[in-house]
Amino acid sequence: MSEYWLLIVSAVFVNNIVLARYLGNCPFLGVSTRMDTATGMGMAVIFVTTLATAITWFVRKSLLEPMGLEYLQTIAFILVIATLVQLVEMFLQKSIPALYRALGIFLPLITTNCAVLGTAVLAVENEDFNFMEGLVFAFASGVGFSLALVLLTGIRERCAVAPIPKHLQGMPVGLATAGLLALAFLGFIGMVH
Amino acid sequence: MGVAKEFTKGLWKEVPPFRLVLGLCPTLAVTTAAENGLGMGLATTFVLVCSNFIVSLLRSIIPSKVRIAAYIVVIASFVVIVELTMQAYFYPLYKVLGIFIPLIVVNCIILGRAEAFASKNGPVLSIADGLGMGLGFTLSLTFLGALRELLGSGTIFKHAVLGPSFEPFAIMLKPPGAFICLGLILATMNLISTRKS
Amino acid sequence: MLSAILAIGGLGLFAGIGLAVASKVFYVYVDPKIVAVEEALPGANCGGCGFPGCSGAAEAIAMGKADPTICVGGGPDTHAAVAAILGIEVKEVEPEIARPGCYYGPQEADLKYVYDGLNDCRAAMLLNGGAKLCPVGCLGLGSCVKACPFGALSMGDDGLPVVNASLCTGCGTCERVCPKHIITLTSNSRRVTQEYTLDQCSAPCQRTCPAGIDIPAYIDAAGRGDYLEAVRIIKEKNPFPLVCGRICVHPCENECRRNLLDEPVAINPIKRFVADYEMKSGSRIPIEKAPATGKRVAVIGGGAEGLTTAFFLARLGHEPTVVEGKSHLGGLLRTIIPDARLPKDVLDWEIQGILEAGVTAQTNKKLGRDVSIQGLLDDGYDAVFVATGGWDSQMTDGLPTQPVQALPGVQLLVNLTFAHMAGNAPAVGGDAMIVGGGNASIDAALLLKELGAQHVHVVFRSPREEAPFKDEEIQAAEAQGVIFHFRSAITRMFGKGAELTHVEVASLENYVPGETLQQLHAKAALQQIPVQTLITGAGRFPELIYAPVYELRGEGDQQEAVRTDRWETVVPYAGPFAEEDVGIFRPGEATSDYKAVVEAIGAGRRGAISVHKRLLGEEVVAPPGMIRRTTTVLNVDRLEPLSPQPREKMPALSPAEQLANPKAEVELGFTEEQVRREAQRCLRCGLICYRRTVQEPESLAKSA
Amino acid sequence: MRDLVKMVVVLTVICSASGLVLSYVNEATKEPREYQLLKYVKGPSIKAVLPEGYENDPITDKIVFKMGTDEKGHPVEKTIFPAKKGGKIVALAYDSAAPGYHGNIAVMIGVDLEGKLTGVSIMTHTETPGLGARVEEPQFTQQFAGLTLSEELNLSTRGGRIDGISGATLSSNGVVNAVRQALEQFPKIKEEVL
Repeated sequence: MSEYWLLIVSAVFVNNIVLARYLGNCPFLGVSTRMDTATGMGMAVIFVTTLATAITWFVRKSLLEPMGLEYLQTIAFILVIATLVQLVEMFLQKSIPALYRALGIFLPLITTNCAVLGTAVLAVENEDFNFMEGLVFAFASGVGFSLALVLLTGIRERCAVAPIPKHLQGMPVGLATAGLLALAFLGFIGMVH
Repeated sequence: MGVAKEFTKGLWKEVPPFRLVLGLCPTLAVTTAAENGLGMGLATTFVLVCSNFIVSLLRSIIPSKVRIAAYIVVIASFVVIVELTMQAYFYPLYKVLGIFIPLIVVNCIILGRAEAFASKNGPVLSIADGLGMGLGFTLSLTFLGALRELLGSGTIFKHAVLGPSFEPFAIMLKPPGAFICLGLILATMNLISTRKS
Repeated sequence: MLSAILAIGGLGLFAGIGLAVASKVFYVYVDPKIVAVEEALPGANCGGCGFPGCSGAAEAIAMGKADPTICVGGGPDTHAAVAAILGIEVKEVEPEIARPGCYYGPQEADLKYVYDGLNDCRAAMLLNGGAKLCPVGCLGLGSCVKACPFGALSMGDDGLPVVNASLCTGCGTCERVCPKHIITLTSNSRRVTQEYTLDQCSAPCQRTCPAGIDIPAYIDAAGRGDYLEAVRIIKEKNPFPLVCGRICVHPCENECRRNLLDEPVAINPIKRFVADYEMKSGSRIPIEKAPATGKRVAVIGGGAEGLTTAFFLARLGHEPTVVEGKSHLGGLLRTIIPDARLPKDVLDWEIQGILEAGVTAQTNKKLGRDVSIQGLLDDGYDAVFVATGGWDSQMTDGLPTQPVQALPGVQLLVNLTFAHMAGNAPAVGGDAMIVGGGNASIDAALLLKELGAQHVHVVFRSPREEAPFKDEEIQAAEAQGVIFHFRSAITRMFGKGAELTHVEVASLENYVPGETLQQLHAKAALQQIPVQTLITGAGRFPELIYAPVYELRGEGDQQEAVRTDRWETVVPYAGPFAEEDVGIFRPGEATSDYKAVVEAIGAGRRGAISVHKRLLGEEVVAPPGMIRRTTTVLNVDRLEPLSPQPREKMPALSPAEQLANPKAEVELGFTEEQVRREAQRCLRCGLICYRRTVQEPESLAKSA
Repeated sequence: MRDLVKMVVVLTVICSASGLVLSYVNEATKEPREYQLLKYVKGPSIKAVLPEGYENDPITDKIVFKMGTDEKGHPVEKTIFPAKKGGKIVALAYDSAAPGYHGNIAVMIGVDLEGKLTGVSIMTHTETPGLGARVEEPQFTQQFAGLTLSEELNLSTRGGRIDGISGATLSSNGVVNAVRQALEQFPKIKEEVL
């Protein structure tokens, strides 16, 4: 059990997918201006990341590795993720319209969110996790993304009313804020080996 | 005339990571040195040009419902080609760029150009667009990489520039430095743009 | 090589089939109308419609749950486009526009402290309500400007928001973000129905005006030389500027802050000048009106009050008809004000203006003789408003020998007594009730018993111990079967056709002034007492709204409201001068015979608003926080040193000229120069702000 | 229905075409990729363990043959990197692995034709940083040079000549075991190579 906890702490704080691994930066800076969209995006990413990692794990272990086609991993994974996202979107629209209204508009954006593909590649190839570990890692990475996104949004919502020099308004100060946030997360280094 | 326009817009007016604030992950992650930025930029440019070309050729036969999936397959194929080629001939760079090479496939710039430009224009214009955007992206990454390398290691393209008495800002090579450097560049570009107009 | 083709091709096949199957299995019909409507909406997601964003509104509109006109941000063009998509007709909506309600920016106003925090009003508000001493003043940090989705607001040099009227769509986003609620939407209807409340800036003069005219605004307009704008501002509260400009008792001038310095601003003469200016111009300014509602209202009484009610009902989009017993409109204005003070041609011009604003008049139609309440209701009027006036017209008609049934089941005590003296008193069947009447009421109660009433009720506002009788008298009357209701008020009457059936009486035992009937009702049940004859002790009929009762018939979706021949009365909401809010004949306002035309005008406008609310199905109550005579309002009791400037003298006929021509108007009215000078004496007061540096007349003349 | 079929067909065709192209690229880049991989992953270790003075590129001259089977019975490929001087093989480098404290420790050994170790280098491991990971340090790996498969090739606690890392006996022993396993294969390898 404890290794799963370590995995979670590591993925959420120490090697935060956005602030330490540089993944998912476009939505991180793009949707961090309003709290309600930020939480919606966060939830959607957690959901899709976990699902995508689970499926790509099987694609890699049961399809690509036995056939010796590891070099096709990128194309196979992205095809799976793109299809998955679209299927999830259709499924939600039909079966859980309430959830679709809350997350729907974020789903198409997630296809090109490198946090999803990145997490899958990290879990399946680089770290070579077993299935459970991969699932926990993916979930925790999604949580880490949401945490970073919500933190940044909270700060940027307050920044929006602060007197900021004109040329720094918007994205520049958002990036500087993200930098300070990343600096704070550097403090977690060494917590988990 | 049109080709030149499509080409040059990517160099300043719509230069991807700075103006459109797209493709940030590789922009931030691999720009610890000018060389890495250049390599990533060129790899992305290759994929961008090729995928723009193919997508513009296929644009009339792809049904709109599987449009995104089809574009992604095209892009991913070129990414795999880049991946294999780099592994074969530029192994150290391949190692440094690591996971960000497969992630070229989800670089919003590439899918964005495929969707926004190549799917509506002919092959020649699409190539010009891809080339311009790609070069803009490459220059941006190289510039950011050079800046971070200079501040973080005191070198540019591995040539010592600042001399031994310079104490490098190690933080510039870490995520905080990446965010803050990019933020300052954006602010400077805003300043220049308003001065111009 | 084959395995690669098979693997990726297989994945592609799988994905393609998956998507193809899913697009069938999970196919959701999206109404193309929703998409089309959403595209037609502005997409600003301002929330002015009350739905979550434009997509929410689009869905509601397409489903028929909302009207195409709910998009306030888009304006008439959007409404037309949306209606065209849905294939329905678009109803006209009243244009709204944001109005910043503060006149002194942070540089000019008194401050409690210097604020140097986040550049946002809502943040500044957290620090003891903001830096301004004034509790309702604009904080000047521009939250509204940042929030405006249409870019219609900007910050002026004086630190106050400026509205670009051509861009403002009236979406109300600014109103929702302003922590002081000082920037508000205004439309014709909102301005006409406005009462001054504690959470807005008001000057002493305008709070005192019984009609509620925005005095600083019209003086400001007159000072700028925009006389017709001044008339427009006045007519939002008072349709009689010519009349009031001549004969108003102007309580406003008593409260003018200039009293602390020298003499009050000549508020009323300025009003007279701008009104005369309009009359002399020969044409009338256009009167802004709300979109037509199709509701018809009969107003009984063609005096100042009735005409005012009719005028404002017309401005609120209804179709008013004034029913006047005499051959001429104008009531007491015509009968008792001498020509030397109010020339008849001036009065005629003013009344003609009211009629042209959309008021129909029927003269020589006397209530109780030519028309009746139930007759008007049967004619299809949606409400009848009784504004029979200060002095009961029947008394001025000469002594009646037969009491006339003006209102169903209601008689004046004085008429009943006269008829009894003349030996013509009718037999009173059923149950009777007497309201008010002081000492006479016990005698009247016994008279009613004598005339055959079964039960006789006496309703008093005062408690038993304060009643104007000895306790023995009360006990004696009670012994004879008279039922007393002390500390009670009549809140409603119910009837059917020409009959009064019962009366609703509220006990005021636990009543706190300012409470509404509903709040009182929550404390104690209202009593419904069967009564066929109601005698009022006051010398006049109260203002009352007679409205038909609707009954729900049918089941479920088929249910519809059907008009019956039953009716009920609604008491107009009390104005700021009433001491109590509940019931007819409220102390402090309605029981008084109107001493001044401006009070009748105020009551007339509130009557119109009450009818309007009733017709919209809203509760007829005063706006929350309305400033009353008893309300303590922040004010100043001394002024910073200002140079005194004497009040302009009213030019008038000399005594010799008056004798030579007794019908000629004595007061001649200000000249334009006098108005400019006088307007410039105005301190443009707010709650506590006022103009501390008075412009010199010369510079003013230049700028004009 | 028509467009559904079209959807499936187009996607399948594009994917198959992509698979075709990629498999070609894969074939074309296979050789250089393997070379680069060996050069950058094993190259430094090979260089470290072989005696100085060889004249060839051991990676280019690598010798691959099948030797033994794994648990499932599949043949295992063994890659040997020979060092040549004057055209003649003077030493061999090859890798081996044995479990340490946490996971396998992969080592590269260099051995001359007499079976004497010329060097040992740790390629990959997942030992505890600061403890077991110290087996990477030259002070530890240099002790192996010159030893043969004998009692001497053991930790000093077991009567050998190798001083283990204090506090990391299992890790140290893992390295020794990996080296011993490699040397145990030496006679067979020598036979194959020469």
